[in-house]
Amino acid sequence: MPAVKEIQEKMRARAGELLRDGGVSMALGWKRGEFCHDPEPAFFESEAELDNFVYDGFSSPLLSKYLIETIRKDKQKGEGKGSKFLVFLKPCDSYGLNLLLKEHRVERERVYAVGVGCPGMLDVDKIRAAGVKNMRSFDETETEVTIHASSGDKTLARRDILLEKCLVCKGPEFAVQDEVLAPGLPSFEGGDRFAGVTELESMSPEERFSFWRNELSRCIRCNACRNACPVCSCNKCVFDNPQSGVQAKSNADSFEENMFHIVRAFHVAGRCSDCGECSRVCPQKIPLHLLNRKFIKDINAFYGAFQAGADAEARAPLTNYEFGDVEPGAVVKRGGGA
Amino acid sequence: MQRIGVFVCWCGSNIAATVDVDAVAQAVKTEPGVAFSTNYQYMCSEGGQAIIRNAIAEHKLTGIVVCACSPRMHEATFRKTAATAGLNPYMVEIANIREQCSWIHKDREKATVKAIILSRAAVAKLNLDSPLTAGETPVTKRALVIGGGIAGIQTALDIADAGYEVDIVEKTPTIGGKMAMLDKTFPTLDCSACILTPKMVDAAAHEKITLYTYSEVEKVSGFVGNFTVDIRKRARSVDADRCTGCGDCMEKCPSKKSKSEFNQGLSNRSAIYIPFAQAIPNVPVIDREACIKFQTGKCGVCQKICSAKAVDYEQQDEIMTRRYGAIVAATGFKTINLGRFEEFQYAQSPDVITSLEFERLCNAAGPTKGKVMRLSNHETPKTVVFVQCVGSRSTVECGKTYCSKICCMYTAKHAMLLKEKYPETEVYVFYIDVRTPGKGFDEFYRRAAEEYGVRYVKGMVGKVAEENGRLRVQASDLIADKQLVIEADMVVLAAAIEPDPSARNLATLLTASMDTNDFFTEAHPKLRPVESPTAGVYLSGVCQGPKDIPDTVSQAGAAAAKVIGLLAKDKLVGNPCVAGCNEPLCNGCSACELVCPYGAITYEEKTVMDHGVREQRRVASVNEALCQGCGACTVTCPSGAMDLKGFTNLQIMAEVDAICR
Amino acid sequence: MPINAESGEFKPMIVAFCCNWCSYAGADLAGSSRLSYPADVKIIRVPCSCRVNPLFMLRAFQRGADGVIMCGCHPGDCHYTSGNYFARRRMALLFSMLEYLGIEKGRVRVEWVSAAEGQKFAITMNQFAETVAALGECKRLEDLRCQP
Amino acid sequence: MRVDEKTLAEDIVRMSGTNVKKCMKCGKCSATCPSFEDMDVHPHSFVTMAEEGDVAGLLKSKSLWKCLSCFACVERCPRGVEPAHLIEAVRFFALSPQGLNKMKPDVVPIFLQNLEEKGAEVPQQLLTSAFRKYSK
Repeated sequence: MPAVKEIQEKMRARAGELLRDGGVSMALGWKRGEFCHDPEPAFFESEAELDNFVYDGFSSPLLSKYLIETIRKDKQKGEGKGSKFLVFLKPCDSYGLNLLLKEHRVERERVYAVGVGCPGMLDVDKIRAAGVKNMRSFDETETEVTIHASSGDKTLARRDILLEKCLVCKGPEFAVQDEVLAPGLPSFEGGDRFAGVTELESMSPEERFSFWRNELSRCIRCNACRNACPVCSCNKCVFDNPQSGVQAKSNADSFEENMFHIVRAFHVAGRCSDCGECSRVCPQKIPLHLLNRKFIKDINAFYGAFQAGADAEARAPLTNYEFGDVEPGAVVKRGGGA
Repeated sequence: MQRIGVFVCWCGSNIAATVDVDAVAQAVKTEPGVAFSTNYQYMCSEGGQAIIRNAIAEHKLTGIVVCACSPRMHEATFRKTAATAGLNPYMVEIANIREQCSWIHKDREKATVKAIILSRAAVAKLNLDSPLTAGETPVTKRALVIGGGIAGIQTALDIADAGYEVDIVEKTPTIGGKMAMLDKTFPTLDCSACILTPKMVDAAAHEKITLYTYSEVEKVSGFVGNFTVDIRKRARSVDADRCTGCGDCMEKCPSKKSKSEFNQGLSNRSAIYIPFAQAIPNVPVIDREACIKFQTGKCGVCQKICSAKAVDYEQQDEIMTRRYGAIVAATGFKTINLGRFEEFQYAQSPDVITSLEFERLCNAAGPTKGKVMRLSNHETPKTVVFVQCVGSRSTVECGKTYCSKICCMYTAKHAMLLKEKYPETEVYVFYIDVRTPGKGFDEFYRRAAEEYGVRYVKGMVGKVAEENGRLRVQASDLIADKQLVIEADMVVLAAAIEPDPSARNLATLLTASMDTNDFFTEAHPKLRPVESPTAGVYLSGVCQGPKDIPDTVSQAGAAAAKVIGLLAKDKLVGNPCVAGCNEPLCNGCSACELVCPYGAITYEEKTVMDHGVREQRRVASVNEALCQGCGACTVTCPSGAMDLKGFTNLQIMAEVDAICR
Repeated sequence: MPINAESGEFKPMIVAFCCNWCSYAGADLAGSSRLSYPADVKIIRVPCSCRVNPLFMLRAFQRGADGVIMCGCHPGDCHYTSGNYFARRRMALLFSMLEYLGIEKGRVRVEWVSAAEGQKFAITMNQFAETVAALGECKRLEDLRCQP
Repeated sequence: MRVDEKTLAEDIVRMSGTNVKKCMKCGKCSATCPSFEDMDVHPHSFVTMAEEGDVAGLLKSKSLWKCLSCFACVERCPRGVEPAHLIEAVRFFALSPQGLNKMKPDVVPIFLQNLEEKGAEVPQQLLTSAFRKYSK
């Protein structure tokens, strides 16, 4: 079982190979960010640039969405027509890419998808909560993470500091890939991803209302959730479009509580792969995934289990129907998908 | 900014008694865009319309709101009024203050307030209206008829007689269909061939009709007025242009063991064959499955014998692409498989036959030259039992829930024909109900019973068993409350009919809907019985539901009339309230394409200008001739690129806002 | 909606989206049969229930509606063959979500009303208005900026 | 006995699991019945009587005990009315007030003996089906 550092080196080497003579004109990966715990998506156009390449427990950001703009710009330049772009995918990232392929946002033939095993992504907030201050660097294995910080060194069990999405991991399989590096890493699947939704459902309407009011009223409309989301990829968002009738660019009054997040969740209903990026990137720590998962839970309960992005063919639940579908009235009566 | 005129109708006292019409007219005066408002006793009357026309001219109105009865009543009237005054007819909105206000509310104050709100909503919507023009598409003046039975032939003849080109595609080697197999026809007992074959000849000879026999429709694209169809012309292995129809090849063909489809398997035919003497075209076809040359490579007798050099073993299937304005489905029927009705012994005893087989036995050109005989020993039957409703009106799995409609009458016919040929025969008909609605039908059935002495027994046959070379028929006589046991020589089963199996695939190609029994669905069961819900697709004959010949011919004519009505137009004017794609906003995600019930949305690579940047993008494109304006796409579209003219997102939201103000 | 100043009686504001082919005709039939229902109900005509964007419903609440109802052709009877099926899924999910967000049950409803069901239309509207009136003003989705 | 015949008839029909309204009076049940000649009320009439609520007629009919439960009528009925199931249900209602609905194994040999001695008075098929049903 290769250590995470070894996987990083393998990826760097493979990206180099492909850039050199594999017909790939650019590689999409992660490079070191401002801190050791915030690697950022990056383009690598030459082998030399790959020195900055990073793959570790914080390589959470989804990369596939950047393909849309990359390919668009490439087309505009009119050069390198047909050239491919390498994108690295963790298993759960592959669902997002599949969605982009399915919705024709990205052309399959322009992508070279390299799947990489994932050791489980880390949650910096959980590390901080464990008493770590000013994290400078870290060493990781599949089971433990040792943090070097101004507050001293600290070794934590990996499971304890995983992102929420990794505790309910979809498993080590790739929904789409051209080749796989370092497969077969153990995943942390098995958690009940609907536990949070169920808990809310069991509350009284008043409790639910005040819960969401409290959460959503913190929204500052930074649009991080929208920007991170692999399916929120409209050329122009309805909230930015004066012609849509619902334009609202900044937070004022109660629009975020009443419209923005409901509409956004509805827009991605049936398309959300439950990647959890919206909640992870939210600077206000709003549990946005609880909105999306409510839809997922309902869809599974009403129309049969569905995993968006599992394949590039199946009809999404909202572009499909059956004669015997549940009536909206019955849904309300029985209290949603509970 | 619009200049809107608001016209509040009293509808006599219908509105004015409950709604203060003057207050409504005054209240809307201050609404944005409103330049003029008035009220009048009857807006729909000539006087009312004159007020509207004058106001449009005098106040230079750009749109009008009529506060009156339901738009379902007079929207069209006021659109015409607007058009005569030079306004675009779609710059008209109706506030329904009668059905949805004055008629249901008693409190004058509440009703007036509601009428004002409804009028405001209409004004708010009109403020966002823009002139709409219906799209036009040209019509290809050629029709395709699928199926060459009496339904298809009649439809084709009627269309062709009106001067339009028609192609008939028939999957068997000849036209004629089931009617060609029949002996006599009810209720007149004239010979089926005598009335059908002239029509077949007419169809073949008609300068406007082209026949494609032994052919099938393989692909259909396009839409009303502009269908493109791929027809597979299967290889006959005989050159139709050279063949003289002499029949020498059939005579010399050494493979003579194939069951004749035309004779319901009651006789054999050669591998190279013409289905029947009057077949059109009178050109043989080689059944490659049965042909020794095709199976073993050793034979070639027919090619050697053919003086016209017409036999061509190398012939290939040919795909032809043709364009049509209208398509008529006339795929007909078949009888259901009776193998699973074990109680009737159909599969076990040769003397238990279907009515269609009986039809062939009766026919002078049939396998027995018209002699009705037991197939087990070729003797003339002394006692014949007819069983009605075999598989019809049945909820069991191998049956059909519907009434097959034709069996009562043809059974009476069979009983009569039998009695006519062999007066000594004892004939029983077991029925559940005798259904004879039709001109001269009941008289016909009564003749069978009264003049010919056919014994009609109310009750079903429960069991047929072979016993000592005869058939023991156990049945009930419900009127006498007796169980009858009849020693019969022949049992004739009136098998239920079902749509031809090819209809299912055709329905998919045409995107025409079917019911649970695979009959094509009509656009409206009473008012549009010969049209499919898919525009430009029409239905003729049994493919729409069980029918006898008179009904089929009437329906064939009706379908032809609809086709002629379509082909007579040079252009089709569509519904202007159709969906449209705002291309710079379109993501190309295909969601709208998936929910469109009409296949009106396709995706294409287009050059799109977005913020001054020109680029190639995959964008949705709406075919306005196909779009019916339901709006499913508009809600599915995540980016709001799809919008519906006449019911735009902004318009509906403006109405919401006006109501909730 | 504001409480009637004189009587103190609460008059709910109700928006009804009706498809043109079945439910709007059903509403017309209710009218021509003189079957009354509260004047609080205001109908917006749409071609098909599938034209009703969940956004429109939220918009109505945002602007102060107390209840929103959508009526369409019965499943299987859609003029456009499949529109109401898509609408049904959208509304089922939206309603469940609204409840999840703590919006009171009963403020939203879907009812299939045919062109022949004038009586059903009137009964439905009476019931719905009663339910919404009992719930009182809807404040949870209201946007104060949208108030005059 | 219950006084209310209509309720009883409804109970019988419900218990039989048949829908007598589906009957289209074709008589195929009677046509196919091997015991027809021994019956006073024939299978199709049985269905009509049940539909009309004539419980007394059903209960005192000879046919009730002549039905072999061979299920030919069930098999052949084009509408899925299943007259034999109806007869079974009526039998149950005839037997239950008499406390005879629990058939015991020891009575079977007696019937069989009778069968040998007196010929086919009680058809064996009936015995088997009765035993299966009433020993529950």
